[in-house]
Amino acid sequence: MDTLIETPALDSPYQILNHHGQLVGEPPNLTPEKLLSLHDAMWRTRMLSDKIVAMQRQGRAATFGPLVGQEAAAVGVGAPLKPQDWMAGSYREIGAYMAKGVRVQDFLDVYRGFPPPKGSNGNNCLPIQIVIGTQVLHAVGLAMAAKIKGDDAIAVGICGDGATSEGDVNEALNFAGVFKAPAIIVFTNNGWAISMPRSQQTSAPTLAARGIGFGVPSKLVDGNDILAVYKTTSEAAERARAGDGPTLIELLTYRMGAHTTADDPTRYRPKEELEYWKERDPISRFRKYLFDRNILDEKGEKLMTEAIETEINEAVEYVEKQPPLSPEAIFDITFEQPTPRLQRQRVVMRRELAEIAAKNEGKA
Amino acid sequence: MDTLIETPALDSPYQILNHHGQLVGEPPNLTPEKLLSLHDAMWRTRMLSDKIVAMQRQGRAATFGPLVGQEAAAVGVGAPLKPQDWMAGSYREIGAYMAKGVRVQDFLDVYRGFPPPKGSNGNNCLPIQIVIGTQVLHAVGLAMAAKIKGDDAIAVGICGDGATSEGDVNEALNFAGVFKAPAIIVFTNNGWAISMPRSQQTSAPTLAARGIGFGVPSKLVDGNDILAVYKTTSEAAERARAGDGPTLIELLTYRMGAHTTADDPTRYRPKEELEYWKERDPISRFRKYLFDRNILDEKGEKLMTEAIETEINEAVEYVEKQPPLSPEAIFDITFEQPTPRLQRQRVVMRRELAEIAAKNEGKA
Amino acid sequence: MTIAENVNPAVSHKPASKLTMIEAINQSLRIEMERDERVVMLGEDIGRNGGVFRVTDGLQARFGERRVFDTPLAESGIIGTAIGLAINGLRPIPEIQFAGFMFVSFNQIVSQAARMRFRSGGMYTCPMVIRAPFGGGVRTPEMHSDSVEGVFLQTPGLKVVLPSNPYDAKGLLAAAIEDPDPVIFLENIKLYRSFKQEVPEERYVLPLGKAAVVQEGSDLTVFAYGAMVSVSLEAAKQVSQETGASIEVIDLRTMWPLDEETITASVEKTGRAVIVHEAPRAGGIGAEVTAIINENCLYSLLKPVARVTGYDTPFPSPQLEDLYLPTPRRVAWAIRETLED
Amino acid sequence: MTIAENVNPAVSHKPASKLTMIEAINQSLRIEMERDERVVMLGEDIGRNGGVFRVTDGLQARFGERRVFDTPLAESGIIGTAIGLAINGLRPIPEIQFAGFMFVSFNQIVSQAARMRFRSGGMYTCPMVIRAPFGGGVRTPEMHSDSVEGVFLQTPGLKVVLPSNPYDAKGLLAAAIEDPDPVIFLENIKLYRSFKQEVPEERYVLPLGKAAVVQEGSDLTVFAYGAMVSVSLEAAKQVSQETGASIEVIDLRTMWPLDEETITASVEKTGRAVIVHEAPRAGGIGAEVTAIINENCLYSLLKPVARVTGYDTPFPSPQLEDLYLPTPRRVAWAIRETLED
Ligand SMILES: Cc1ncc(C[n+]2csc(CCOP(=O)(O)OP(=O)(O)O)c2C)c(N)n1
Ligand SMILES: Cc1ncc(C[n+]2csc(CCOP(=O)(O)OP(=O)(O)O)c2C)c(N)n1
Ligand SMILES: [Mg+2]
Ligand SMILES: [Mg+2]
Repeated sequence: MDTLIETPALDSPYQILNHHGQLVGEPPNLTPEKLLSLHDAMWRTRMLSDKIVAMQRQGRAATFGPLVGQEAAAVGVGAPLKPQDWMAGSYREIGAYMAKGVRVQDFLDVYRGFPPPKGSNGNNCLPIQIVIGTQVLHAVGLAMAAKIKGDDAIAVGICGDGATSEGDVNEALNFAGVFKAPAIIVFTNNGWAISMPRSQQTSAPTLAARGIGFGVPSKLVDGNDILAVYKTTSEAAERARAGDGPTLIELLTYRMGAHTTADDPTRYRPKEELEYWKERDPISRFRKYLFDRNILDEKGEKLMTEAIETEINEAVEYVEKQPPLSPEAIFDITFEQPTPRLQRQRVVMRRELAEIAAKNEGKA
Repeated sequence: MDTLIETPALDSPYQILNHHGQLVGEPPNLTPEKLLSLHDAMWRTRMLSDKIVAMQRQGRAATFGPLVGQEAAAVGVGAPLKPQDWMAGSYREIGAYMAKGVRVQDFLDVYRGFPPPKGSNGNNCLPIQIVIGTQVLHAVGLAMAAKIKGDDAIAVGICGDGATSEGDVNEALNFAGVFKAPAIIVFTNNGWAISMPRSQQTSAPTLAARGIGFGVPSKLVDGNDILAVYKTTSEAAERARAGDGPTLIELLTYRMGAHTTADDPTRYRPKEELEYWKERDPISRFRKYLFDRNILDEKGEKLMTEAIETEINEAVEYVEKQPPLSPEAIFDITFEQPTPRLQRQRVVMRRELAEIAAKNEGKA
Repeated sequence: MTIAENVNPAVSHKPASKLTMIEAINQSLRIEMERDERVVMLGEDIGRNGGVFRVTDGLQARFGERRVFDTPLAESGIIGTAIGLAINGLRPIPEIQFAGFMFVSFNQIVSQAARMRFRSGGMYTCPMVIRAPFGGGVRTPEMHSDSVEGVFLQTPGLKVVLPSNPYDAKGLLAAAIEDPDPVIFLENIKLYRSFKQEVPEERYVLPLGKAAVVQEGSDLTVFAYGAMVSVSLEAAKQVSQETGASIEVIDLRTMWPLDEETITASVEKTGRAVIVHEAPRAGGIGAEVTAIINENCLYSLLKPVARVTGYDTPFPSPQLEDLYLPTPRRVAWAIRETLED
Repeated sequence: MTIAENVNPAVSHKPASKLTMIEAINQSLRIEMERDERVVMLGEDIGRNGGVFRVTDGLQARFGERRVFDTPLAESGIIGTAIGLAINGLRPIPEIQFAGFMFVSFNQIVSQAARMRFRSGGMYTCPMVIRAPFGGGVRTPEMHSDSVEGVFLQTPGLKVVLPSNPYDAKGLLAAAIEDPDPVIFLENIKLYRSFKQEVPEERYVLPLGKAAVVQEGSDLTVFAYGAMVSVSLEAAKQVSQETGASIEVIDLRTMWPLDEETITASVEKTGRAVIVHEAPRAGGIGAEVTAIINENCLYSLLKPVARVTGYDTPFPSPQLEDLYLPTPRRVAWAIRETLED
């Protein structure tokens, strides 16, 4: 067929810092302090991920999805945002959330199996989403509200490569385009959706190409290059804030670990991939960049990671010392006011709690 | 942003016969008989649509969505298919269904407010779909089944411009691409989804562009040019049958009438549009083509439309003479075997039917 | 079309008196939007077209496209973005063009809107009113008539409201819009224009979760809602005339939370109950009301509670629907049987 | 990974004896796929990975990618294409990775698969088994534990099956796959590996719509299903030991259509009933069972039917779930109270 529209060739991923730590593009204009804070945030992401995995192994945390390997994609998206901006991501986005300002201890509670603690303010980050893809619509709605109200806020919706197959994510792109929402939609393409490789998730060569059919400008970016991610996000945020509408960003990265603590990737994933991506590690690359420019040295980095370790350990200690939330809480967070029936059900639960307490006392 | 992917310029619609009835492209290789059968099918489509609207006004039919103006889009998609092929469309696709072989009388029952009659075989056409967009996934599934079984069948899913916003339609494109399904997905872009103009349905300049992000080759076609629609569909069917996977076709056409018999388009639609599209009428254009080539003349066309009128009237007479389906039927088509409860509920309905009959007899 | 032409009488400033349910809802939407800047409306064909039933007629002209806007044809998108609107401080009123299409956005309704408060430990909330027409007796195409209220009993975090008359519709809608949690507001198409009712022009609020005793009685209670209230009243009248029985008719009005107090008090008094709804029987509101009666006042019950409902099949084609829906005849049978000793 | 490594012991040809529920389901799937060329499986991570719980382990290796295939991450797409597969002559078994995600495909399940026969006047049918794990007590993330069976009572055209043990799972799955209509097959994660049971190696079929009397008794009936059967048995044992009461325990097994005959016969005998499920109370299976008892054998009832269920809130976070789920303690309370005069 003569005029058949074939998939256009897409530019290769936008890169500023290649995996040898060499500049291949124009870096964003950032102070050394800012650069260090990005490195710090990437380390914090990796170390918290590792910590929760360790806690899960010890029965101190519930199922967790590690994000080692995706630190640049996470931090580069979260760091350029302003406090009034909104973020909606999945279980894998603790790095972006922390870069946006969420405290370590607030995640710990969730991953220990409690609702977010009462005191946490969320920093305009929606609770981590479990139902794949749904949160991208929420992000677009948050952005639409900002526009309706005339707020100087934008919203970022983040989802995985697998999520792009869900109807909701495509509807989100369409709504963002139609309403010129001040939104950024980020596809964190980490190569896998549990056992499904990206290549089988869709037959399009890139996920960024999805933007074309919805009239949303899009960009394919090396997601392990913190400078490229940071710069692209900053520019998309500027566009959004200027009233120029949404941007779709595909970040090419890799999930170095298992899908979650319940998954065994050796069942489906070739080892060679890991080798390939290890060489493209986001932290080592940026580390070399900072070392080469004398912005950081061994000693500085050691201090940095020690401080993070202390921070995480203190947060763990803090949350584990808190009295556990009573299961009765469920009656107070279903509706603003519990219904009469919920009040009666609460009495039943109290009776059960009392019997358990009495039994335990009997034992003691 | 430098390497931002912008929507590529799309070719203007593929056309063979322009709206002056002049050839501007290579026509498909069709016998005069075949060409006449296309004209006949377009007339049958228009006349049946008009007939059901008239019946609705007289209380002899339920809500109906006319498809005047879309005859080429309908017939050009249905006519190239083989008996073993499948089709899944919406309430607006009676033209495509008839071109595929569904009898006039089978629609009449549905639009009169009954389930499809027992005797109708459906011609591998799914029941007209009311829930917008869902049927496109069914078409892809039908095509996947054909591939799994090794059948020489393809499947066509047809939906409107509005439907393209539904998650399901996008999921359908993705599944079609991933499984290389022998499927054709047709977007019948008639300019409006009730009161929503195409321009506000999505910010992409064409709906055909949607294929790019799912790796499905696509083509933008003048949907009022029966030759272009027929040829494009034929070629897509060949591709599918040859194992080369799915094609997306966007047909540019126009809904000349109201959305349905319950709609008043003067509330939302500029009159000028109608003028513009009247000049692009699919039947007049093809008529001129046939007349110019002495394939048809006034007299021949009169005979043609009279025969169609007779056929339709006979079908109406036939279905209106059939004894109306008993409401009891509902208990037999919920499951293959009615459950014990449905059997008991049937007894209740019978009691009510008996009381109504007795009352009517009392009156008589 | 000029703005003047587009404005419905109900939204102009003459003192309203007798209104259809459409006019009452339209008026309520107007009043709430005037009162509260945060209220916005979104949906398919609600703006320029004023809704396929004209429920939102004139509201876009009055409040502008910023506050009343048409969306692409995507129900999940409508509810999903409404969730974002709500969390970010607005009070969205998404319309789903027909309630049967809520199933397309079911996940966004029941896993997202209904749970945002719960999931976030109370940090984020989704105050929104999801409006949708539904109901039989008007010969609509498939999926346009289906009752959905029963489904939402198993999906905690939602309130469900279903008015039976213009007066209630106005006051309940005000309460729903004010409510801090998501509310499903279902509108019986059959009632949209079937009768007019005196509706005060000023704002008033009818509390959610409260049933209304439409007709007092002492021998038997009929529980109904929506279009089934008048069907039940007619049946009750027939049987009362025949037998002299004193029949109480209760309009449940809010499907969740059900007004257990009123239900229980009535059956304690009458000892006999019939429940009427259009929705299929299995697992419907009638099942829950029966279970409530069983739990709270079994010993008052003189006869089994009777359920008169749609049959346990899908909602049928227009030509078959009359005998699917509960009729005064069927309700009267149930009343008579339940009155027997 | 070689094929040999990937084959689960249960799908090799040694005579099986004691199997977990996972092994029993896996075996049943294998047998049905061997018997009937039309049976195909699709879903997320069911192929190479063998399912996130290994339920489909080894089946892709045995039957090939043509008959066991991974899909993109889209539940509506999975059910929607499965409908096409079914209409075009196959017998698809789509898996939804967790039942809570059925809500994403709710429209395709309840408006499409459930109604294709009805809509087409019997011309086209959708024989398919939608499998999905669910259930509490295993500390999963949100939406992974939620019970969905109750929702499907209001959406006619579906059967719903929920086995409580490996033996039943195998036989009920065979019946579901053979069934000419769509069946929802729900698998309690808690039961997947919690115990093994003697399961014959050969094929057998347990009819849908039939409850099983797990333990006979004459003083009170406990109705339960899935993981709640053993919870109920434990509670019954406690109370029997304390009071000497003779307690009948019935495993409902099929949620729709419910086995009204067995339910009624038992309550006619015992006069007292307790219903136990994980799902929230409002509008759940317990409400319908109560309504059935009310309709069929009210006069046999000595005490109100008691419902012991999940509370009417969303399924809570892992650390709060133990007290959400019915415990033997709560069931025992209900049994004791219902036994009182
Ligand atoms: C709607 C829905 N379907 C299925 C799942 C189960 N599930 C959890 S994570 C996952 C894969 C997600 O892949 P991707 O979107 O690439 O994100 P990643 O895990 O790689 O960050 C699946 C299928 C879910 N949580 N929600
Ligand atoms: C899921 C769903 N949402 C809404 C509707 C109501 N509705 C019926 S037709 C229609 C517009 C459809 O527009 P389009 O897809 O362009 O098809 P057309 O009517 O133009 O043929 C709408 C919104 C519906 N039937 N199904
Ligand atoms: Mg991924
Ligand atoms: Mg259209």
